[in-house]
Amino acid sequence: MKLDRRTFLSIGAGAAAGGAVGSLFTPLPWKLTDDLSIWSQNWPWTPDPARGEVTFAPTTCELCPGGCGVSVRKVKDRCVKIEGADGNPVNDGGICPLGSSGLQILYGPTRIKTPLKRAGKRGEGKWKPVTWDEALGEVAAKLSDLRQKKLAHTAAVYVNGGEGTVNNLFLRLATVYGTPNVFVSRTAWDTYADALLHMQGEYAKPAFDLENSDYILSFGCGIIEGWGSPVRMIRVNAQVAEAGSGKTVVQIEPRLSNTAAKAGKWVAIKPGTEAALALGLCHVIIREGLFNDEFVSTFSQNFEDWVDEVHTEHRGFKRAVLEDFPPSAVEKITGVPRAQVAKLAREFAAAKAPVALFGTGKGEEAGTLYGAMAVHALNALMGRINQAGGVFMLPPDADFNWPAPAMDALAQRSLRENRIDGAGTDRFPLASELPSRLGEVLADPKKPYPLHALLVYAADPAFTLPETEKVLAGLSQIDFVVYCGSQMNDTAAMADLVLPDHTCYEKWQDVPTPPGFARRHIGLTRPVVKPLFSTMQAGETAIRIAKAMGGPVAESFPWSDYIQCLEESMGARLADMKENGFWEAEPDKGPWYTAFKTRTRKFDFAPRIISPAFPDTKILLPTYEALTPAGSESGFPLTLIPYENLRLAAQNVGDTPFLVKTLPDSSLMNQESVVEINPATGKAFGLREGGAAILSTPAGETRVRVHFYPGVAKNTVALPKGLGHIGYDDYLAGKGTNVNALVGLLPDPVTGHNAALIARARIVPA
Amino acid sequence: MFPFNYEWAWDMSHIVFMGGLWYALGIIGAGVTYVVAKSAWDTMKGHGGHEEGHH
Amino acid sequence: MEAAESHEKQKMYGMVIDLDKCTGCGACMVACMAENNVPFRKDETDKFKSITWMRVYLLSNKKDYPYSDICYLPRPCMHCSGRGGHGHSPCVSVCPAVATDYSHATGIVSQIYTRCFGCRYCMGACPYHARYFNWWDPKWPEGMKEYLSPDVSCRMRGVVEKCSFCFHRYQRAMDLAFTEQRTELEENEYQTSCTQACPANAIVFGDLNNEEHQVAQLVSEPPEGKKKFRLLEQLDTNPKVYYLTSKDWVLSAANRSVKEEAKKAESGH
Amino acid sequence: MEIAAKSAMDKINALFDSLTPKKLLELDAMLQPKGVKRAPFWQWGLWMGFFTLVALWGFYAAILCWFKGLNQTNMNDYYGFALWIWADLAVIALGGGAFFTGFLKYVIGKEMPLKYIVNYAVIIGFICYSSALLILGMDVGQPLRGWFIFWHANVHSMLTEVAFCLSCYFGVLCIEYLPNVLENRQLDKIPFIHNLTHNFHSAMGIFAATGAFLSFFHQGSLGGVAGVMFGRPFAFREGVFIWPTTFFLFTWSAAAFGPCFTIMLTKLIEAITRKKLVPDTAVRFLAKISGWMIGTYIVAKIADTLYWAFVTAPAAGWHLSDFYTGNAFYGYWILALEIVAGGIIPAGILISKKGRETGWSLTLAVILGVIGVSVNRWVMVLQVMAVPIMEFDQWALYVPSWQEVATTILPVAYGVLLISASHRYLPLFPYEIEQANAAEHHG
Repeated sequence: MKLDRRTFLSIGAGAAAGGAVGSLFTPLPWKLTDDLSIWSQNWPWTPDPARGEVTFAPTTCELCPGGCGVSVRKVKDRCVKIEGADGNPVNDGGICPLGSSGLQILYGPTRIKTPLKRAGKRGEGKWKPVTWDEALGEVAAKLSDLRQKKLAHTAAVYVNGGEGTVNNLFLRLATVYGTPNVFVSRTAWDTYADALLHMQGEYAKPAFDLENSDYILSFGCGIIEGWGSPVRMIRVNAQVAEAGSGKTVVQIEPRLSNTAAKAGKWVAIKPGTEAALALGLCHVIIREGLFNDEFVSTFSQNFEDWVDEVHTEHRGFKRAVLEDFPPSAVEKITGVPRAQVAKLAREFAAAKAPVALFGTGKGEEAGTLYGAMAVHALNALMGRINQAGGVFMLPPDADFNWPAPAMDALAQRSLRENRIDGAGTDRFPLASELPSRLGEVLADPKKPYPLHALLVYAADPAFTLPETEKVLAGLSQIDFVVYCGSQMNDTAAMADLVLPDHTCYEKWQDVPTPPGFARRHIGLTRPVVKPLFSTMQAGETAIRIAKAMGGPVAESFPWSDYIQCLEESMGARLADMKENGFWEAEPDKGPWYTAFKTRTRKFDFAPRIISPAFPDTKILLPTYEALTPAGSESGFPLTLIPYENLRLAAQNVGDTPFLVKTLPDSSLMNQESVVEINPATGKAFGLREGGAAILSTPAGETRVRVHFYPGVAKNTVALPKGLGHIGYDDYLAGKGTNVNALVGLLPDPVTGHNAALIARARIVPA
Repeated sequence: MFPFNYEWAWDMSHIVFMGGLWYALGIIGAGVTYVVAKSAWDTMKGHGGHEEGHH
Repeated sequence: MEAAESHEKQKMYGMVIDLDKCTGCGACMVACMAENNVPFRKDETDKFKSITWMRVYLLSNKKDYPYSDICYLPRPCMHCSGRGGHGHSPCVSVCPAVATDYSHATGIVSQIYTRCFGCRYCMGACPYHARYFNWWDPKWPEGMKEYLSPDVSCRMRGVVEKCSFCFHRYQRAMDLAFTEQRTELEENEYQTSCTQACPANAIVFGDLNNEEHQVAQLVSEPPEGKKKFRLLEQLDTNPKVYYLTSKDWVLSAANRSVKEEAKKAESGH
Repeated sequence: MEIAAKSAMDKINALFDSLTPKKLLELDAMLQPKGVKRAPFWQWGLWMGFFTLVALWGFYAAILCWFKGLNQTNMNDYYGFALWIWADLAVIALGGGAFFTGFLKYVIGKEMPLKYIVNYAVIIGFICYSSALLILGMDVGQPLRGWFIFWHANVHSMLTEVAFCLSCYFGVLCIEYLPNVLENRQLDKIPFIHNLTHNFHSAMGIFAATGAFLSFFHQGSLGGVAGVMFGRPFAFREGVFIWPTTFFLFTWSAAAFGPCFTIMLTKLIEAITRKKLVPDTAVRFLAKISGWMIGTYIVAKIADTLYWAFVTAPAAGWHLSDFYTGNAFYGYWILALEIVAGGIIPAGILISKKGRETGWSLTLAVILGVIGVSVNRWVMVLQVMAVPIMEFDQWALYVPSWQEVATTILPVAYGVLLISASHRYLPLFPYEIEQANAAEHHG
């Protein structure tokens, strides 16, 4: 037949259509469809975790001082989950959000995997991996060199705490090396310990028997926000919610925190005036004769007025508070209605086992000495010392009976040099060290001498010290900054040399008693997995540095390695620690006549300091001294306070990706911190919910988002504490603002330690 | 969709729903088959061709 | 899906959450993410796209300083059994591909990720926003895949996921029981990750059908001074998560029907 | 066979050798229906070119969504359903003109005057439904598993019902559209195709009836999708047996407003081609039916709304104000827009003889009708998602991303292309052909 184009076209089309239809009768399209869906169910880029035998390995969490026992679930040799260890007296199976996201640290990008040497500009994040021998050699060389030049005192050591073997190895290194410039992160616990030193003649840590207390009076402590040992404190708090428990918590705080919300009563107070309220309560208790007469009359001194050996009249604690702190005066200072002051005092006095707690927020700020003494005086008035449900003394966990350090002449001489921060000098006679002044000192052109080296272990001064800008500027002036720790935190990011530590899932180490815990409790970290990277136990690092320096320094470190040091330091306790994961001992619960180590063996309401620093005797009579942040009321009409909670890790360990994910959009929005402001104030300043704003203080300025929150007082802004990191990874770095960058130093007039994170502020819509 | 799918159950909902479905599909299928077959038959009978317009 | 078999000694797992104890610490959220291989992104502040099987909501009494008060409310999947407890939960009844199903043996609402094709009808139907969509391919930073658990398969982009009451833990417990020739589980043998982690012991988990279990007891008679409620009870979703609170404002801030009654009461007086 | 194949090759070569612009124009003319006037090829080409570009833009967005995932959209966990699903419901409602016209013509037997418009109604339906399927293909997170909805069907899910009826009815639409395609002047010369067309026409009644049956169900089940969500007091409706009232309201509204859309597009294409393509009798007949349908629908809709507002919702603890206040967008105005402006007014106009026979008021009515039903579908999808349910939850508002907008415009462009091509090459409007032939006979 004639095949013209038309017919051809139609046949072609027909064939095409027919083919299309026809193929439906072959398995091809159906098989293809099925295969495609199966592929979509097994996308190679969606991980398929390997199976294996499941085991559980115990260790102790080291991400905060809480000292929780944890149990790590493993699949073959992978850690897959961290859970609270059942039966552990600290956390009994419970765990906090940071602790349960620990594997994101173990396996995460913030881990430091090998010794690193700075390759770019300081803080630029450019590193060159080096071997351990090179790294340790360089540290030893640099330090020895300074020492030879008689500049030992210009090398400083910064650790996160004064307890535990590893901290003390670094402190020992500082001593035998011969530098007076040791810095230990300063917390409210240390301030309370100072109060105990003065009032009871013994430097001891407070142990609060909260489990057995029925009335917990918290002066701003974030009881469920990380004060003390978080899980333990949350459990204590949960007792209150137990139906029919006679227990109550009274929270004294400027802001409606989680603790305030959960407390039986929230007493709203002006920021930084807690001491005044404490003394106001003392006033009422004394005036109404509600105090423990036996304790006060028999076991205390300087309660009544007294006369010293040169016949000078001195006001006793009683007259002082009766004269200076009547509820009316207290109301003026604190904003707490006088009636409520009286009511609180009576409740506190009437309770079976009341106890007063000190330390605002997580207790990460030192606070004032008088503040701590006022709170402790309140406990003392009711005779709550060494009583069930009260406060006990614990010696620091540093009893290792190490041989006395071998001190050569060089060390002895340089140790006599003044500290760079002026602690212990006539200016700050009551302070042994003032880390909070580091930024100010280093920035000061008239500083006594420059620092040539800084060795930091586990702490993160670059993030946690006030006046961040000055601190960072100061750090960059130091020729040689060495960071020893497991994570690339802000300080590590600023270092010249980084000596990576194991994580608490990879090493043997002792974990000191959690702050405020009712008993001595030394935990043990154990290797759950073999160290994943080329890291070294920090204690081992300290020992190796010392040995590399040779001479008397090396002699003071007689141990072959850290493990031996740990074994000898723990002694008999190690057996328990290995068996249960911890060692425990009851605190001294001795009667009052044996309890106090003062000269008179009595509790001292108004201790006097006899020291060359004070030509005329100095008497520490607890009182309230107003803290006045920098800035004019007109220029900065608002008060800036930080807020803290368990989703915001703000110490030497930052938030994990999981933790950042749990942050509500009332804390963080995109990359910006969110400030809480009272709706009335917010509207008055032309702000709107969720809107951007510029928050400025005398110390600095930052862009924030606004959240209207009726839980903060008018003319107050609250900023989340723990954001604004420069170190770590993309999941944390650069998110939000560091509170410390906005607040200036606010020194305790008595000690010089940073009293509080409070600043004057201004906020305008952006 | 088919009795051999594991979701299938011999309950009212399946019988009604799937019944309706297969019924509709049946009609459409049968209809199309009939039309195509008849057209083929007509063509062979020499119907159609080039006349314009429709019946 | 049909409740053909009788409900005799069938398990009905559920939760009781004591809001008085909950501190809003977020441990449940993180423990859940860690247990269930929940992915995370560099910016998680868009809470409308942030996968949190367990989400802690914040309730406020809406009063001004210093009378303001807040309360946290953890919200897992409610594992609704629907009207009359027949398993017709809002989500199960709408899923076109049986990718989510109600187990009458455990009362748990399952989610089959490889079956789900991402139509998101279930998300629209769930009034609790307990269901989350994988808008992105899940990605873990270098090295972090190491901690992923083989008990819970990772979800691919484009499917819906939600709290499973840690069903894999139930399976493990049952396997163990089976090897010991047991058919019944002890109360503590099967606990969800959030329950286990909660530092305040605010979450109690167990079989609501077993009066031995604490959940059943708490539901049948709440502790003195505490009231119990479920979210959106009035919608006949029949959720299996109960809440306890001693604060009246929390009751009305969390629960509309109560609020309605309160209104009526007020107008009555 | 070899010979055939060989000569086939030659022919192909021949064709391509000879495919000069001139030949192309010849081909174009050859394919057009006999005797009708069509725009010059270049003009038509420009028009087609423009809409092809628009379509390509939309297609690019679609590719993004398929390969990068739905993070390309602004949907979120509160807005699982958004612009796309609205577009689906809307086009299917508007495409309802097809089944309803078919239903009237073939089932009720209104041969005259609907034969003048049924082809057009069918092609509009075809476009709407194919678009709906395309959008659904983008909307699901795992398109490759989309077929699970059939294979692992959950017969209790309204969405399953939608999927089945939708795809079946799309099949019917293809069958209804096919004869019109085969009526192309050249194709029609092939005996088999001529017979095929003829037989399809004679059997069309069965198909149309089946299609109508299917349509009643999927239009309804689309309403059911929202109505059965008992967790969503804004959407939930009581009903009969398994079907909530929205089921029936959706079917009814599709039948009522679909013709409005058909008429609107008829007016549009007549305006563009500057030709009378459908006799007024047909349009007016359809308009009248539509008027009465809308009228009755809107009464039912109002009754349903009242019952929901004062019985169903309050029973669950909700007040009407909870749904329409306390947010930046959704207010009572939307209720007025849907029911009064988009329902009562067009019904009034179309029912009155004067109204539907006056050009401007007819146009106004059909436009209002189209808006009305679109708003209804919007409300039943997006406002459902926006309303907070848990006491402590918040209103959620949403703005589509450009990818969503582009992919939603894609079907419009595609529709224009298909209609333009069909109108150029197919006897889409019998009336036009009749006129042309008549003119020829005169000449």
